[in-house]
Amino acid sequence: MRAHLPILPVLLPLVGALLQPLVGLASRHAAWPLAVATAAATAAAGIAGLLDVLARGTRRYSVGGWAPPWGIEVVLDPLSAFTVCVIAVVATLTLLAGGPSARATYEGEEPTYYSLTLLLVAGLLGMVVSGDLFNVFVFLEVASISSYALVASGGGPALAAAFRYVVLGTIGASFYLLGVGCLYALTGTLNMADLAARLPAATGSPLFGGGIVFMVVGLAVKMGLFPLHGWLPDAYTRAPAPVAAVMAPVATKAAAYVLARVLLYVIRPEGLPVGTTLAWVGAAAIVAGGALAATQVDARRLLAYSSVSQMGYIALGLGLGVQDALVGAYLHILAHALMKAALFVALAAAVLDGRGPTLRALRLGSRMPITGACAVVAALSMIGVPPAAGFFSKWYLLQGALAAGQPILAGAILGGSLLAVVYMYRFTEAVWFGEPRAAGGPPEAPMPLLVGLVALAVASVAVGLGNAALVSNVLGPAAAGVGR
Amino acid sequence: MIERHASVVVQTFVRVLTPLAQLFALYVLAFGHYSPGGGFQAGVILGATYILLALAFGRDILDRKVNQPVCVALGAAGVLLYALTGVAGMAGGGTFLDYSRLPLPVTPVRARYFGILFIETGVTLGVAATLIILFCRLGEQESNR
Amino acid sequence: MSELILAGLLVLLVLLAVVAVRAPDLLLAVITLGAYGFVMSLIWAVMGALDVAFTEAVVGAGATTVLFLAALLRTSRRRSPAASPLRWVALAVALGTGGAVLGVTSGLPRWGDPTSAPATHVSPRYLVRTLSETATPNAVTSVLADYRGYDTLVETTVIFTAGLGCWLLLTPRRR
Amino acid sequence: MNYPYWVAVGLLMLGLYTMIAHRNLLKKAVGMTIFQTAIILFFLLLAVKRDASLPIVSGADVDPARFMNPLPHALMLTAIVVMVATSGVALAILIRLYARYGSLEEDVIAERVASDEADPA
Repeated sequence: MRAHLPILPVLLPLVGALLQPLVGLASRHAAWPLAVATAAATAAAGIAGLLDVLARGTRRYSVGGWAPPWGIEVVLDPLSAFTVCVIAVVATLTLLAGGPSARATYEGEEPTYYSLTLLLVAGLLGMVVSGDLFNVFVFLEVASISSYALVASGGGPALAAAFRYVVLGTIGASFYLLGVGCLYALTGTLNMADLAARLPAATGSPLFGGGIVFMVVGLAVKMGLFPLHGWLPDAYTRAPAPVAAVMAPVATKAAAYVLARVLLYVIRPEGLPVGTTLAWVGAAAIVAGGALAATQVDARRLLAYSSVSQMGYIALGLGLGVQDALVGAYLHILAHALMKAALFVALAAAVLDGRGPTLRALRLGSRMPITGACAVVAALSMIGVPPAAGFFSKWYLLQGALAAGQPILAGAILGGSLLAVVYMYRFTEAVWFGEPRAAGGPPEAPMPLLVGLVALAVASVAVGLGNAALVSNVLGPAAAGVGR
Repeated sequence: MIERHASVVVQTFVRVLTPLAQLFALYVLAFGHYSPGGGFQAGVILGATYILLALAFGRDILDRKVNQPVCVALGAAGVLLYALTGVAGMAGGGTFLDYSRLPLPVTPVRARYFGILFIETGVTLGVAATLIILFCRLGEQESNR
Repeated sequence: MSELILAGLLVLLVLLAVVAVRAPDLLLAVITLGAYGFVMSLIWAVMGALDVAFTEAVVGAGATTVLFLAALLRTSRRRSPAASPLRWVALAVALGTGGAVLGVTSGLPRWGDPTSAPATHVSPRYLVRTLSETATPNAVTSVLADYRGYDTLVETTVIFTAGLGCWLLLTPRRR
Repeated sequence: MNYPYWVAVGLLMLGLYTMIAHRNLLKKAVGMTIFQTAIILFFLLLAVKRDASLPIVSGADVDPARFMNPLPHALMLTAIVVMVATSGVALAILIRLYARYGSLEEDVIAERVASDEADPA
C-alpha cells in the first residue's frame, strides 16, 4: 500500500462517491456512515502519506506507468501532503457533524448529497496532489460543479447565488485554463516539474507574463480573493447549513494551495511584481473583508465576509514570499479551516434548533452550552488570541512582513485582527446573550454534531499549542528553498 | 411540453432508427482505436436515442422505460468500471491506471489495448446514463414547486 | 485551399456568435448557438482534429442545443430589452481582457509552425510510439485513454457530477 | 499570419461581455458557452502543423512533423465535456429559478430574492 499513498487521497473519496448511488438503491440510511467512513479512510491515508514524506522525502507517482512529462504525475511533498491532511481531516469532521443537519435538509436524497460532497472532496484533493497543470483544471471543475449544485440545492435565494457562482466560477476556471495554454504554447509541456525546468529560458516572452497573470487571476476568483470574491458571500450565506459547513472551510483552500504551488514552486516570476501585488491585494482583502463582516446582521454573511478577510492573510503571506510569511500562510490554511468549520457547524446546530440566521436570534449559550463554548473558542482563534492556532499563524505572518521590511502590511495584519475583534465580539455576544427563544426539543445539539464540533475546537487549540513542532517538522521544510 | 407525435411515419422511422443508432454507438466505441471516436461519443449517441424516442412517442415513454435511480447508479457504475480498471492495474503490480499490468493473458502492449477498451466502455456507460438522466430531468413537466 | 475554407468558416463563426448574443428572441439565440457549434465542428475538421470535431458535433451542436431547448421549454422565450447598468463595466472588462490576450498572442509561435515548442516537446512521442506502446493507431485515443487516462477518468467524473447535480436540483423532494 | 488567434480573442471578448452585461440568465449561459469555446479554439490552433494530416499513424518510422499534435486535441475533448457539464448544471439552476421567481431577468430575480429573504416563507 505504501507505494500507492500519493494516489489514495484521490482514489478513496472518488470510489466512495461512486458507491453512494449504488448503495443508495439498497438503503438510504447507509449513506451518512459510508460517507464519514470514506472521508476518515481518506484522512488516514493522508496522514500516512504525510508521515511517509517526512520520513523518506518527496514521493512522485506516475499514473498509468507513464513517466512525466508524457504521463500525469501525482506528487506528495511536505506542502501537498500537509494540505491533503487539512482538507481530509476537516472534511471528515464536518461530514460527521453535518449528518443530523443533512438528514433534516436532504430527507430521502442523502445518497445524492453525500456523493456530491465526496466528489467535492475528491476534486479538491486531486487539485492538491496533481503535478500537472491541465489535470489541476479538470479536478478544479469536479470540485466547482459539485459546489454549484450543492449551493443551489438550498432552493430559493440560494439558486440566484449559485447561478452567479457558476458564471464567476467559469470565468475563473477559464482564465486559469487560458494561462495554462499560454505556458503550453511557450514550452510545450504541462508537467509542473518539467515546466519549472524549461521556463527560465523563456521568461522574456509575452506568453510568460500573460500565462502568469491569467492563472493568478483565475485562481484568485476561485479562492474568493478580494476584489474578485463576488460569488462567495451569497453562496456561503444561502447554501444549506450542512453544505456551508463542508464547503466554507476547505473549498477556497485548494485554489490557494494551487496558487502557492504555481507561483512559488513552478513559475517563480522574479522579474514581474506578481508577489508584491498579491501581498498588497491580500492586505486590502484583510481590511475590506473585515470591515464588511463588522457591519453584517446575518451570522452566515458575517462568517462569509470573515472568510474574505482570512483568505487575504493567506494571499498576503504567499505574496511576501519570505520564509516566515510562507509558514504563516500555510499554518493559516490549517487554522482558518478548523475555526471556520467549527463556526459553520455551530451555526448548523442553531439552524437545526430553529434559530438564526440573524445574529439577534442566535443565542446558543443558554440552551447549548457546549456548542456555544466551542463557537467561542473558534471565534477567539479567528481574532488571534493565544494559545489558539489563529494567533500563531498571524504571528508568523507578522514576523514575515517585518522581515520583508513592509511595516504597512504588518499594520494591515494587526488591523485585520482589530476588525476581527469587532465582528467576532458581535458574534460571541449573539451566541451568549441573543434574544431568547421559546424552549422546546432537546437542550444540546445532537451527539455526532457535538463530537465533530468539540474535535474541531480542541484541534484549534492543539494546533496552537503544538505549532512549534508543526512548523519545524512540516511547514518549515515545505517553505524551505522557495522563500526569498 | 413534448407530446406524443401523431405521425405513424415518424414513429415507424424512429422505431427502425433507434436500434441502428445504438448499433452505430457500439461501432464508434469499438473502433475508437483506429478512427476518430471513442467512449464519450458513443455514450452521447446512445443517450441521444432516448431523446429520439421521447420526441416520437412523447416524454412519458421515458418514465415507463427508464428507472431513474437505477440510471444514476448505472452512471456511477460506468465511472466505477473505469476506476476499477485502474485499481486492477495496481493489483497487477503497476501504478493506478497502468493497463500494461492488467491481469490478462496477453503481452503488456496488447493489455494496454484492452485496458483502453475497458475504460472506454465505462465512459460510454457513464456518459449515456448521465445524459439520459439529464434529458429526463430537464424535460420534466412543470412540477408543483 | 483549406486555408480559404477555414477563413470563411471563422467569419461565419463570428457572425453566428454575434447573432446568438444579440438575438432578441431566446429561441433564435439557442438555435443560432446550435449552428455555431456545428460550424465550430466543421472548423475542427478542417484543422485536422476529427476527434474533437466529432465530439463538438454530438455535444456542442447536439446535446448542448437539446439541453438549452429543454430549458427554454420550461422557462420563457422573451427577454427584457432594457440595458444593464453593468454594460460599461462589462465592456471595460472585455476590452481589458481582450487587449491583454491580444498582447500575449504576439509571443505565440507562427501559426502552423512545425518547429514550435508544443510541436517538438512531449507530443512527438505520442505519434512515434503510439503503435508500439499502446497498439492504438489513433494517437488522440491513446493520449486520451492511456497516456493521460487519469484526466479522462476525471472528465467522466465531471459529467457524472453534473448529472448528479441536475438530479439533486430537479427531482421533487420526497417529503 | 496569426489571424486565427484574433478570432479566438474576439469570441473571448464577446462571451465575457455577454456574461457580465446581459441581464437575461439564459443569455449569460449562451455567453458562457461562447467564452469557453474561444479558449478551446485557442488551444486547438496550437495543435496545427502546416501540411500535416490527422494524428492517426500507421507503420513504423513516423515523422511527427507530418501529423497534427494530438495532445491539445485530447485536452480539448476534456474541455468540451467540462463545458457541457457546466451548461447542464447552469440550466438546471435556471429552470428552478424560473419556477420559483417567474423570470430569467437578473434584476427582477434580485428584487424577488430580496423580498424572499426579508420574509422567508
